[in-house]
Amino acid sequence: MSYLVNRLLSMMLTLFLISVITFTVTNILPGDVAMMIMGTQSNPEALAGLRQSLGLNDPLIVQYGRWIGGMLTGDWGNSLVFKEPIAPLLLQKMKASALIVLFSMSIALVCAVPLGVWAAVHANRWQDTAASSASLVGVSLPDFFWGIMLILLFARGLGWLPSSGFIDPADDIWGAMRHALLPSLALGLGLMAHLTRMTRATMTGILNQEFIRVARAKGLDEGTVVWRYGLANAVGPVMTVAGLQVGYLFGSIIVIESLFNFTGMGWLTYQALLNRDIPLIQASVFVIAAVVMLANLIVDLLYVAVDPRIRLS
Amino acid sequence: MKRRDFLKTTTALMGGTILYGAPAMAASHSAPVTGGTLIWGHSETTQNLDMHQTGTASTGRVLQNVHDSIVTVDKDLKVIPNLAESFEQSEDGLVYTFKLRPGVMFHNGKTMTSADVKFSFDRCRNPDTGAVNFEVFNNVASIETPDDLTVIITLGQVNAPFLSRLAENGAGVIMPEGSGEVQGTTPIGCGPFKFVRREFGNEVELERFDDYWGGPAYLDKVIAREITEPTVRLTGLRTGELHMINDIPADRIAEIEADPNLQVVAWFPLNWDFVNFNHDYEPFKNPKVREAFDYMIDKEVLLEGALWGQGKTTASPSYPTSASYNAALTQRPQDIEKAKALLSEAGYGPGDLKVVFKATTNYPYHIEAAQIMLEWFRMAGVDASIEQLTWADWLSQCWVDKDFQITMMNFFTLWEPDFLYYSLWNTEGAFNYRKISNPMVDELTAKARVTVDPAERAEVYKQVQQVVHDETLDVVLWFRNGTIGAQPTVMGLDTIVHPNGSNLRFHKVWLAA
Amino acid sequence: MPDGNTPLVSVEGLRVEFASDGGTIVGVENVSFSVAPGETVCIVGESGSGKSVTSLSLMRLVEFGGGTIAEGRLRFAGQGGEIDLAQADPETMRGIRGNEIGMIFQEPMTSLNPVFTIERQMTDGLRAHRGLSGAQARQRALELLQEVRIPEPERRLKQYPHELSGGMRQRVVIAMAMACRPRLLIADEPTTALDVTIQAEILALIDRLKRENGMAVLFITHDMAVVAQMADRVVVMYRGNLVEEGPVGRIFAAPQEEYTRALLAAVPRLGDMRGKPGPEPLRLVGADAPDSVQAAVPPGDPEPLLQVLHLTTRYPVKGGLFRRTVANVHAVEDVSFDIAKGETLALVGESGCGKSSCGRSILRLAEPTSGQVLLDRTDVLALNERDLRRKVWRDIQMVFQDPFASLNPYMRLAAQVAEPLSNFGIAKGSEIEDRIAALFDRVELPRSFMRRFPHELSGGQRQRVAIARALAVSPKLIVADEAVSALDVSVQAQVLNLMMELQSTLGISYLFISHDMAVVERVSHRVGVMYLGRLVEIGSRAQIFENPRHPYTHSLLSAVPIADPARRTVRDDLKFRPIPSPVFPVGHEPAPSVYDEVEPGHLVLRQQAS
Amino acid sequence: MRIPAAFRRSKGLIGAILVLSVFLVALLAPVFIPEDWATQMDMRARLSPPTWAHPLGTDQLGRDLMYRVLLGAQTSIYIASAAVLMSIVIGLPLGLISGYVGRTTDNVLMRLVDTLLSFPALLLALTISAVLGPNLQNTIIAIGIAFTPFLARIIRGEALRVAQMPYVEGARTAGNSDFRIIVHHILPNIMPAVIVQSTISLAFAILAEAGLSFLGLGTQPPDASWGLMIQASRDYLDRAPWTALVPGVAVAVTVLGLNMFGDALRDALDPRAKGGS
Repeated sequence: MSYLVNRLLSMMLTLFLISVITFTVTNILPGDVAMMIMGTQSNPEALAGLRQSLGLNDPLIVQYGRWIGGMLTGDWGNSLVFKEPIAPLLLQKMKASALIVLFSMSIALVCAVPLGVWAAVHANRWQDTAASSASLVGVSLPDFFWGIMLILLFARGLGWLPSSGFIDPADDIWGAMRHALLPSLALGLGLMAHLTRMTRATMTGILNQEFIRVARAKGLDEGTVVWRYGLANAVGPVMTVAGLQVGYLFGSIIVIESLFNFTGMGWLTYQALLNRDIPLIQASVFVIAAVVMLANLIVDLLYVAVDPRIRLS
Repeated sequence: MKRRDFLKTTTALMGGTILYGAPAMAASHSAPVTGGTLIWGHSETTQNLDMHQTGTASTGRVLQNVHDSIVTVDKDLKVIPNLAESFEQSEDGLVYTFKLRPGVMFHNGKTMTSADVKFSFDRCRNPDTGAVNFEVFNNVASIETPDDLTVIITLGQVNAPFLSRLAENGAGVIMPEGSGEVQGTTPIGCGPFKFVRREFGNEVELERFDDYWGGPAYLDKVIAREITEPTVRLTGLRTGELHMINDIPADRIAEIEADPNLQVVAWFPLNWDFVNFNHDYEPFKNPKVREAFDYMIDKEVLLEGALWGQGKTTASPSYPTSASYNAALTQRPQDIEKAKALLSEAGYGPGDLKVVFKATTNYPYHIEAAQIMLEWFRMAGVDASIEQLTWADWLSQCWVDKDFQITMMNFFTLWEPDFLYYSLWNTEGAFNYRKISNPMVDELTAKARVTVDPAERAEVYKQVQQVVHDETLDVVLWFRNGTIGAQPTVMGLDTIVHPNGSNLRFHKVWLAA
Repeated sequence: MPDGNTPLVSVEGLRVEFASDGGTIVGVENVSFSVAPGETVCIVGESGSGKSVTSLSLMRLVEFGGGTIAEGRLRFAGQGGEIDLAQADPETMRGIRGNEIGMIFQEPMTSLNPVFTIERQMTDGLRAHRGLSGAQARQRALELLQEVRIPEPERRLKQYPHELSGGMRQRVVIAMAMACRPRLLIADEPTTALDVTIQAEILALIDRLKRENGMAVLFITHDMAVVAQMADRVVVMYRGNLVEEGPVGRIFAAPQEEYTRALLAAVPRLGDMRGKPGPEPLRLVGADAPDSVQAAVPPGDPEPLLQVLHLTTRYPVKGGLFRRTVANVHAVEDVSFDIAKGETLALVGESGCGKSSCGRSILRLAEPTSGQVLLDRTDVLALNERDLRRKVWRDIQMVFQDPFASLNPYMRLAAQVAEPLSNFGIAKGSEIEDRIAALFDRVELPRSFMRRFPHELSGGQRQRVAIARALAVSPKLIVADEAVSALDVSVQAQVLNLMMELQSTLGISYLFISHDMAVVERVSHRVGVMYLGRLVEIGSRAQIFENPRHPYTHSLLSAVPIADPARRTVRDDLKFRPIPSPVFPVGHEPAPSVYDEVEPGHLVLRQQAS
Repeated sequence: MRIPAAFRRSKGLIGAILVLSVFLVALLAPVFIPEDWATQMDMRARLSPPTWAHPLGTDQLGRDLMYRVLLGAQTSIYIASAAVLMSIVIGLPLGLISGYVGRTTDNVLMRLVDTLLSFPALLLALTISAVLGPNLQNTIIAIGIAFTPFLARIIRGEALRVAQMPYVEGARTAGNSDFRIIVHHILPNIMPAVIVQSTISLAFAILAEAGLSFLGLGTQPPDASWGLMIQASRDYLDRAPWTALVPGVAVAVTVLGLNMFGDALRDALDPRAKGGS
């Protein structure tokens, strides 16, 4: 229980730091909010007036206070460029991103774990070499390259899958999956390769442990030894690595969503950066960092569930 | 704010709409059918949906179907009645009287009255609204509504382009009274389609408005999928996911035209491009240097290279069929040796001149063009490099701060010459971001404003063009084509392009079963 | 049931090979021996002798480590008649493992799957072999836990391995191995990782189970004392070969082979030093006859070299958001002693008793909480970092336990030994080189080793380098923290002899920290026994070993196995008190240590009421 | 079937050869190939498939892809190497101090690093790039800063591990100053980890450069960089897939080489990963 409380308090502190960093970095972005609002109608007097009314002349700390206050009370302001209120906009886009991030993570885990275990069981044999080589190639290909290849093959070549667009699963679950499949694969293939490598490494270590020998000495069959005794111990570490990859995925979606015209958080953040839509940049960067942190928190809590050793400490 | 083809609001243009594809030609003679949902692969992301506030062509293209303006233009760019049944201009040109069409319904079920017109115009001219076109109403002294169907606008001083500017939704749009708050997210107008929803960055859904004053449209719905990747858009069209797309990738037009299963609508011109020099940058203060750069550019090759030939080179930015178009002007041919000679005359030997070309990624073909020009600049001994800027950075650096050496921009074909030449080249011009200050141009553009005779006025503008060309104030490159690709089932495409060349109208478009 | 003459297992001409990058490596070769029903056979040998490979081969577990049984037969008189385990198919082996042959391993901490409950791990073997239902298996698991005398067995079943102590875990592992009443139990170094009192318990447990079940035991160990206590017959192995085999009495009394003799000579035997005045080197076979060490023990020297007064060291346990101290580990609690010049004081105790922390606190490698450490009347604890370096480390040096971690792997040995010489300004320029050479001579290492890197040396050689580095500053005191614990017994004896020889010639004092009572008896003048951070008893070697007064000293001594089959101490029903936790909340101030002087120089901690 | 050791070791060798080749290309291509060959356009041979004249085809402006990919190696490798170097220069002292000094310094530094790690590296690089404006140096700085937290974390962990080794305590009692201990005893012992991490980071940096250029914030045209080439190929994917494949394969081969080399290096330097026998 105190573990949970500590973890949550620590999360609060990290969130606070995230907000400070986000705010600071976005405030040194060239071009200011006032100019972005006025655009081609900018003239010095009007700009000065607008800056005053937007509070841009206040000390940074006051501006930060106003911003974080707004974020906390749910008043995330409006996008300068798109004029939409930011909070519902982010929610909508996060839904799209969550779809492909979760989808790709599931694809990656479902394939990587058995493959990694299989490679570890056959360590240094051809099975291992094949799986390890394939995953090495996998982690070496940039995800947008995967994306391009997938588009060429499945959308252009075979015409099996649509190459773009996001469909809300609430509207059309089948359509949503079809549209999310290619971007998820583009994200997931590299991830799968990475997780295969991690699973293999973890399992190799575990299979050399004494308790595995003990399990064999008990006369348990090899399947039980590997898939129950071994894998149960690998779940935690593999999950942690997978959790850390959520951060990587949220970086990759910037490229992949733009490639697949999949309008999620990555796309939105990129658009916001391109347009210097500072309130939107601040909110989306903050939300991404918070989601990444949250994902890791969830993984940590799940770890507690799968590894009894952490429960007490 | 304001993305691709900004300033389209100041424009109206028309051009030849050409339809390719035999099936479309044949079927277009059959009787229209009602029903069906048209899925349109829209090339851009809609932004702020408030017709007053938005300056983007992308948003206007969609809202064209939601809103209607008080007057409009026909294909000859003549202002004609629209929501106003008739209009009158007083002798002195200061008082405009509009008689409104009775029984025009808004999407919210209310009937349009003069109060709505006053509301709309007042909203637009109120600086707090942040309307892009607020300056159209700069000279308006009063707006009176003697009865429900009459609106009288009195100007403080003559403003020749006033009526023309009202022919666009940007300034002339009529919104129901009191709807200002919701326009940004759920626009309400009296156009042929109702706005249903927008999934931001993803799609906009429009639904037929059965009470449209001009008669109901044929399509049940129009869904505008926002697909910014050109190849993705094209794939969507080919696989049948999309009924139509705008802005076919330039390199693929010939291919699509040749495809018997698809039809292509092409029109000319969509917009025009020019290369800009910062006249405050020391080397470019010398007209010889500017001329030298003009000589470095092979306009035909550049058009081919950047736009795959989808356009036509021109030395004049005037609308090609307009009276002010100076056909006598010809572009300077490429002559690297001459360019070098001019540069050394100006005191710049090979390698002495160092320039940065700022191009915006918002127009990918500008990046291509800049790369091609860079090769020529280098051949002429100029040490040039490119800086790619996002639209926002281009706006702030080049447009507002005027911090650039060479850049490139495009504008919608401005058929109103005062607006075109005064804004762009007069020292006081609103769009003079190149810090141009040419006494001749200043004098001529001022003179044109008080020249009443159209022919004489056109002559003055031709002189302006001559100066712009002789002094190489900018290098005018070409007019660009507009295109639409569609499935053969999409009918009525001959009506789809608005005379301004940017907006698409779905009122008369229908889907063959 | 086969009669006593038919061996249960007979290993014939076993040869195990391992494939490696450098080609085939022979693990064991031509090993033959047998185990009769109900008999305990000990395989003894130093590291690399192949004793574990032999035992793993019997279970055919060696294959999972990349080995193959290349030659030989492993005849096993199973319930279904005799079979050759070397040829048995995997299915048959699975039926035998854990069913007819049980096995326990060295590391109780890692022998149990950390993420499964004890119940799950205890029952899955039963369900596999006996087809028991969940409830039946659970019932049987309970019985087994009772049989290995684990308190509160019901609760244990629901617990996870990390919730149990090391001794308890090894009991669970044994219970698991006993689950199907195997006819042979293979125990591979089952007590090596355990403290001496727990070792005694586990040895007694194995012995009892063997007797009660008529089970044969194949016991693998490096410890001759354990062999002496457990074995009926002994198999001695060396570098993959069988050296000698015979009944335990004969092996100890009249070893036939040179290697066995050397091995036995290197083993310190508890009680051997009875009546001897001072430390004495081990008589190693093949070495020169040892000089009897005349360790100059100045009795009652009025000027002790080092005085430790009320030394207390606590480690904070950090936790929470701002990593504040939430509790303290009371590693050393009010400890006082002194060391005279040329004297060896041994600190003994089980793991976690604070003996290492005590040594490190004296050098301020761990920062003491309070107390005084007087080195030649200078208070070490009051010095700043610079003086600490100049005064204390100039006079006190440390030798660490792990020879593989105590030298920087990326530095040549000469450079490592040279560091103190140049840092303390002891020698300059070419003089340094000469000094290093002399030091290498001193610790009996060839000078050619000076240019080498640590990985090119064996463990014993590294420990010699570590000693040379400590000697470089000509220290007055060397703190030797388990300095020989990681070494094989023959190497251990050589290093111990070197240390004693250095003391007699250089007059160095040692603070000798060890858990090994037999070694301590051999090397020390005086002995302090530590328990839970306190010094519970201190006195001369004779006083402690011959007249122990504190109950903990008693139990410690009674638990030590003696390398003499004639003096068996393995008893049933040994039950030692588990060591409580030394972690206390912040602000907890335990009572000061009060000692009774039971005889001159023999102090015993007064028992506290709690 | 057991894979022979020689084959397994060849992974490192192949990796080393690949990496070496790419670095050689990066170094030598500008020497042997005139720089303007990469920007020379041929409007008659736009998007030409591989031919004798253009062995790897041409891009949308008729530029020879072979020359572009060869000369692009320089840009990509230079940016990636400089960025990784920068992250080491910042991360190494940070990690060392944090790991060796510990206590509050460690707490504060690592809290900061952990926070920075919550930002996806590409997002961080993208934002920094947007702040600084796109050009070569700024791309290096953006990637360098984005990678620093990873490196600092790893170095700190290693420093913490090494600082607790008995030989470090031995070095203290041997009278060494903290500085000397860090330089002579800790640094050499964490170098293997740093080197391994650097190879891996280098691989990631090449991907990051490609990603940034892909989004228009990295290398500026007409200079060739692999990421920029892939970016430019987007609009011609189905018509001229080689425009994407050529730079894509270059990136993949380089990163693959680095990963193979890094793997082998880790196996060779880390005794814990040894064995498998």
